[in-house]
Amino acid sequence: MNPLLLGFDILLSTTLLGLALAALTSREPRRGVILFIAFGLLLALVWARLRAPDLALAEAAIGAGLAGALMLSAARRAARRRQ
Amino acid sequence: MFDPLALAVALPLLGALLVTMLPGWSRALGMLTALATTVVALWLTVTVWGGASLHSDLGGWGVPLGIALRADGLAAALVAMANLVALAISINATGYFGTAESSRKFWPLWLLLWSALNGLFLAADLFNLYVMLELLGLSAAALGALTGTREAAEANLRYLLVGLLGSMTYLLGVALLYTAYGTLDLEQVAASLTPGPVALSALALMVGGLLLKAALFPLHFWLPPAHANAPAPVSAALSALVVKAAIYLVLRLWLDLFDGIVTEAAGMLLGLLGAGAVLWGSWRALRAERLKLLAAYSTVAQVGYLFMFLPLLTATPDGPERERLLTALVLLALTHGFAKAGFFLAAGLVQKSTGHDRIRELGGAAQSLPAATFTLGLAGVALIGLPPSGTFFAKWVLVGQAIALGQWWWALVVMAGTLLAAAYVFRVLARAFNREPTPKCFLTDPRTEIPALLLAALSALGVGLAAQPIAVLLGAGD
Amino acid sequence: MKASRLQTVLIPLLLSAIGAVLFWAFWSGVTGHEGERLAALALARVPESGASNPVTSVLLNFRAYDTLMELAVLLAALLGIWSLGPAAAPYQPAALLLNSLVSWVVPMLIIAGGYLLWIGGQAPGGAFQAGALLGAAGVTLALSGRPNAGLPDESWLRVLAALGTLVFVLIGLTLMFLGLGFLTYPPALAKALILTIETGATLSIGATLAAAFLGGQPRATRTAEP
Amino acid sequence: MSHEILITQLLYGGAGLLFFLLGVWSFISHEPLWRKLIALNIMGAGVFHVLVAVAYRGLDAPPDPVPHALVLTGIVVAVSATALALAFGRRLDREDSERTPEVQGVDDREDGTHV
Amino acid sequence: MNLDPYLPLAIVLSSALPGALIFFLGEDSYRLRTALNLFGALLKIILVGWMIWGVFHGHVYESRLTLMPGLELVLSADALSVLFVALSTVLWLVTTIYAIGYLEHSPNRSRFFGFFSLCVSATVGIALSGNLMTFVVFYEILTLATYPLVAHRGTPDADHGAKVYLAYTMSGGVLLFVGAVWLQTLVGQLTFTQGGLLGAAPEALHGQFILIFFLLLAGLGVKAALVPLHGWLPQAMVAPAPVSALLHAVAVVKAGAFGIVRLVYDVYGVEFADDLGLLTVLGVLAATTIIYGSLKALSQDGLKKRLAYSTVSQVSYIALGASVLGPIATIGGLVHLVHQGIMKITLFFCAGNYAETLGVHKVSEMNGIGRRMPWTTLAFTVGALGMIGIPPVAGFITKWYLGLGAATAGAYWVIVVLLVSSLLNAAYFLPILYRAWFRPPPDQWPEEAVLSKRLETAPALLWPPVVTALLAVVAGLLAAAPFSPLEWATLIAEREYGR
Repeated sequence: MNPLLLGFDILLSTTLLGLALAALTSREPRRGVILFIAFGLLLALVWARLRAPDLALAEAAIGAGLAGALMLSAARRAARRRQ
Repeated sequence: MFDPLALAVALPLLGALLVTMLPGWSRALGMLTALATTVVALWLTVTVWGGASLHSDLGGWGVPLGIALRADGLAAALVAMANLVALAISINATGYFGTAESSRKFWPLWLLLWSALNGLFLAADLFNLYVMLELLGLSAAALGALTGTREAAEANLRYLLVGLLGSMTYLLGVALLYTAYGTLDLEQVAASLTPGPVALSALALMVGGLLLKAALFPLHFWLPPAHANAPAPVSAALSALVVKAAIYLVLRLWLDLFDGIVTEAAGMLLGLLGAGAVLWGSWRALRAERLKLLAAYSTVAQVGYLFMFLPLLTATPDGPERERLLTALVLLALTHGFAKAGFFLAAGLVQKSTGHDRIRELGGAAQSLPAATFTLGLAGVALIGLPPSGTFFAKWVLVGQAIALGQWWWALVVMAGTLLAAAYVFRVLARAFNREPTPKCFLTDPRTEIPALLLAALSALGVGLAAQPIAVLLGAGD
Repeated sequence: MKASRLQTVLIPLLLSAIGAVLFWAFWSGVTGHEGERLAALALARVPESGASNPVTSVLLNFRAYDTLMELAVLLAALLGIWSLGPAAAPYQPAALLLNSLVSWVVPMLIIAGGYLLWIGGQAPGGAFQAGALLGAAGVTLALSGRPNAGLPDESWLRVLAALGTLVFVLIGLTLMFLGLGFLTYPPALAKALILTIETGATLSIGATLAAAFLGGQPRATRTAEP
Repeated sequence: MSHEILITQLLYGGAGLLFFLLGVWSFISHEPLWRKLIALNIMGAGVFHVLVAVAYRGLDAPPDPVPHALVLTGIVVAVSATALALAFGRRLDREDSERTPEVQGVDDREDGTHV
Repeated sequence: MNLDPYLPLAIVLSSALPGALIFFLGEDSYRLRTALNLFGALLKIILVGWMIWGVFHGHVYESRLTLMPGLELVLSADALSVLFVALSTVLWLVTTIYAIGYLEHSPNRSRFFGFFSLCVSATVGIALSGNLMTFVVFYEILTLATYPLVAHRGTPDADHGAKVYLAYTMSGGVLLFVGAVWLQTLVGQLTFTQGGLLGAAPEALHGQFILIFFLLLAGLGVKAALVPLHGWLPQAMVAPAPVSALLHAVAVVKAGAFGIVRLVYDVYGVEFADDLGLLTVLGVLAATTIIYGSLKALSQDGLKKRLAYSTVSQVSYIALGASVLGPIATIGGLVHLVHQGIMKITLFFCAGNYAETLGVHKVSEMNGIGRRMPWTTLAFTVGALGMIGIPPVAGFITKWYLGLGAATAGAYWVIVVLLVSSLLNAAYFLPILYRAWFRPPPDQWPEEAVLSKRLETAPALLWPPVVTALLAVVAGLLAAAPFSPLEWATLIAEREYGR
């Protein structure tokens, strides 16, 4: 087992986990959604590492990109209403 | 050459696509699809009834690589019920959604829902079931919001979210099963499943996720507002079919996939929740102020009865008793499907003609709409469980087996539930008997009334007496 | 208050316990499974499937039925969105600089989408990724102030959204009527059929995603779209 | 199965389970629609992550394509559901703003003014 | 082709199908509705006649529908069912004619006659039930079919009465249901068997059998109006007169009493029931009901209420007959099934005539009514005398056999009950007769209507009570003739006691 790879894996997973937690605990809509998009993009990276380039593409474009764009416009409305 | 299994799913899908593309023709194309699909579904049922359980490898790859469709007796019975009810709802909808605009919105979503229902009943692949569940959930939520009121949007958003939570949970269970057993085919997994942490977790996740969708007490909170605020034909479909699909899936998993994994304690837990559902749902139905809310809570209660069969099924060894129990369970599910659909359609008629559905103020409406009142009465007979409805015989078997197994407390729940059901049904019917002017004719709007009446009549008079052929059908799949 | 405090403690506790069981189950699932799962079988039959990218083989041949129904889910979502009301008012037209950027980005996205669709048979890519790029092009247009995200008016949009699924299901049914079975491609035609289906699906996915982004039934167009 | 694959699968699969659980927690505990949707999407991502991890068969062997196809399907289904739920949310917001005049101006129709 | 298996079903359907059609008729199709009603009633009489002839000649009629293993719907004809079927069929024809006269001008006629037909179909189904499950099925259908009849008037009173009726009967129905299901789990099948089907059951089950008996008795006792389950009956008096007649004489109350007879003789077996000590309990309940009903009747001024409490009291003679061991008492109880029906229906028809013609609802308003409506009052007199037990009216036969049976069995307290109750019967009926015949009529009746130019009231209202009164006398006079109720009851008793 390559310790460097393992370290990389652990680092990736921890970062992902951190992003997920941050996205889930964020009270501010826009921040939460941006964190979620970041989570999605990093997830795509991880999937590329796991030899799933198709999924990496799809997750980046759809899971992070489109879903993110959709939620961003909703978050903007939510944010404005809170003001 | 003709594959009824694939056709039952593909035809309504095709119809949905055509209706999407040609919204001006939605009513005609929709009805054509409805008729064709029902014919295929009945053909499928008759074939299975004739003794051949159907199987189809889509794509020709065969399991485990490809996806299979399968129809045994249980699936065929539900397909027959669902398609007959769906046909009746379709006919009713041609009258209910009068204007072009709402009709355009209704038909494509409705046909997608129909396709998902058939796909769900016939699916033999665990992941395919997930896709079907999502298609069902999305189209159902969108249909439910067609009333356009704020309440409807709110209730159906909640329904959508809860449904998503349920299907995600289900999907994690599927992922675990694939991890451990390397296949997604239901029968293959079932064959290799052994008791252990994987089986246990998958059981909890999949059944748990589906219970949310099946609205088993106390996870029923989303159902009454969603079903009560939808347009009547949609309420009918939601209560009679969509919830049934989730229950069917629980049953499928319980009996086929996790057979040998499920314990009596697990069955007892679901049975107790079912008992809670019967009592709480019936009580809330009794207190409901609106007719459709009453019907929705009644669904919560009726779902409970179905789950009360599980502890008994788990405790009963294979043999004639178990088959009888299963027949009774299906009998109950079918009867409720017909009855609740008829009830909601009739409630829709009442609501349309009076502009409201407050039970307290129904007096005149009940009198001026004899066919609708009659429908409510007939469906009510089935909901209470009076003979000769299927519910009566199903309860007979349920109580009998409960006593035989020494689990007499289920009998008490059935008694209480029956009396409460009688109370809430007759609370409505009592409004019919006042001194309003006599109606001149029985039918006022045949296109909407006759489907409702036929459904209710089938539930009260047909299904119960046809228990024997249904038992034959259920036995055919084995 | 008391109840909610109880919840804040109880729910994480409960979920941790569930998590422990799940991890145990996952552990035993991963370690207990000696075989290949479906990998070997699927990879072995990729050559017969008409696509050399294994994921495409699974998506559009082995498990094509799933994909068909998934397109139906997408359509259901769009129809649902439409039934909930009209689309939001268009974004304000973007500034000149941004506008010229858009006129670069959008064709790039479309070309990239076409490339992904074409390459999907052999390499990473395929209908969904390509469709997503088309959708992204639509989103970009919408953000730059095009009222309908570059989509045609409603009656054509309906055709476009349903087209991919229609092609898919019609091919499936035709094959059934020919006696091969629903969605059972003859090996010789598999490649062509998959490409046809993917092309239709890409267009529909792109249109559907862009239309979904608009968030409602298209408004009548005020100006002719480019 | 090699050690490396096993550890990778467990590591990423475990992370997937954690995402799922965090998502469930957040879904149950938070009311706003956007938070529920993020929660659902992270739950979904968790399940997908488990599947991708299971599909992994080392750096030299081609991965199992079947879970990959499942995940691809799942991603599209998830985005469809998210879009529909957001349309519901928009609908409710619109009703709110029509009912209570003091929050008028947050109507989504004016979204564009900020761009 | 052998039609025998279809005959019992045909008898049930001969009223059910016309009834179902009537629902769909417009309110104004008077002729068609009347034709359907009479067609059903006459067809049923013909079919029943055919069946009586066949049963007498040893034919076996049985319609059977298997639902699941162990769940069978069976309609079959034995001597006991024929007795009840014949009674309800004949009285239904009369009641239908009466109801047409009584109700054809009030609203919601199609609904009324639809349920009216279903009601008698259910009763006939109860009579022909070949096993306990079938019995429960029709028993519940009867509940369902009678509710709309009780509620028919649509007044708050009717609504309330119907609710009370429903609460009692549904609760009873649930108990009956559970009792029947429980019994089936113990003995496997529930076919009504002459001499009882539990005789060979192991001793260990006796405790459960006793419990089940009380469940079943509670279910049946509600309809049979056994004290303390009788509360609904006086409330249900708000129903139109033909309905009261039907409820009291033909359908509901009779169905309960018939069920008790079935329970004692063909489920438990009279000897086995006696072994378990159940007959004594039943006898005490019946006796209490007889005395209580009569006492309550004394103080009622409303004519129909007085008749209602009289029913409470009289129907329990049937249960009393069943509770005394020995064939003679059995005959007394069984024959009262018929006799009480004929006499009580006469009384209710007459009460309806008084109300409809003169607006007289109370006993205190009946002064001199015999002069205004002599034929009706004559019929009433026959019925009342019969109830008291004065020969040659049929009621005498009942009391004679009951008394003789009690004496044979050594149950002398039964004779005391009979005597006290007869005295009470006289005490609440004779004053009515005195008022009707010997007090001067008032200057003006409460609400007089001219329903006929030549007769005292409309012909469709007048002939039914006259005919039934005549039947009551004939049944008493010709009690020894073949095919008389008494002869038939004797036949049944002989079979039940295996002689």
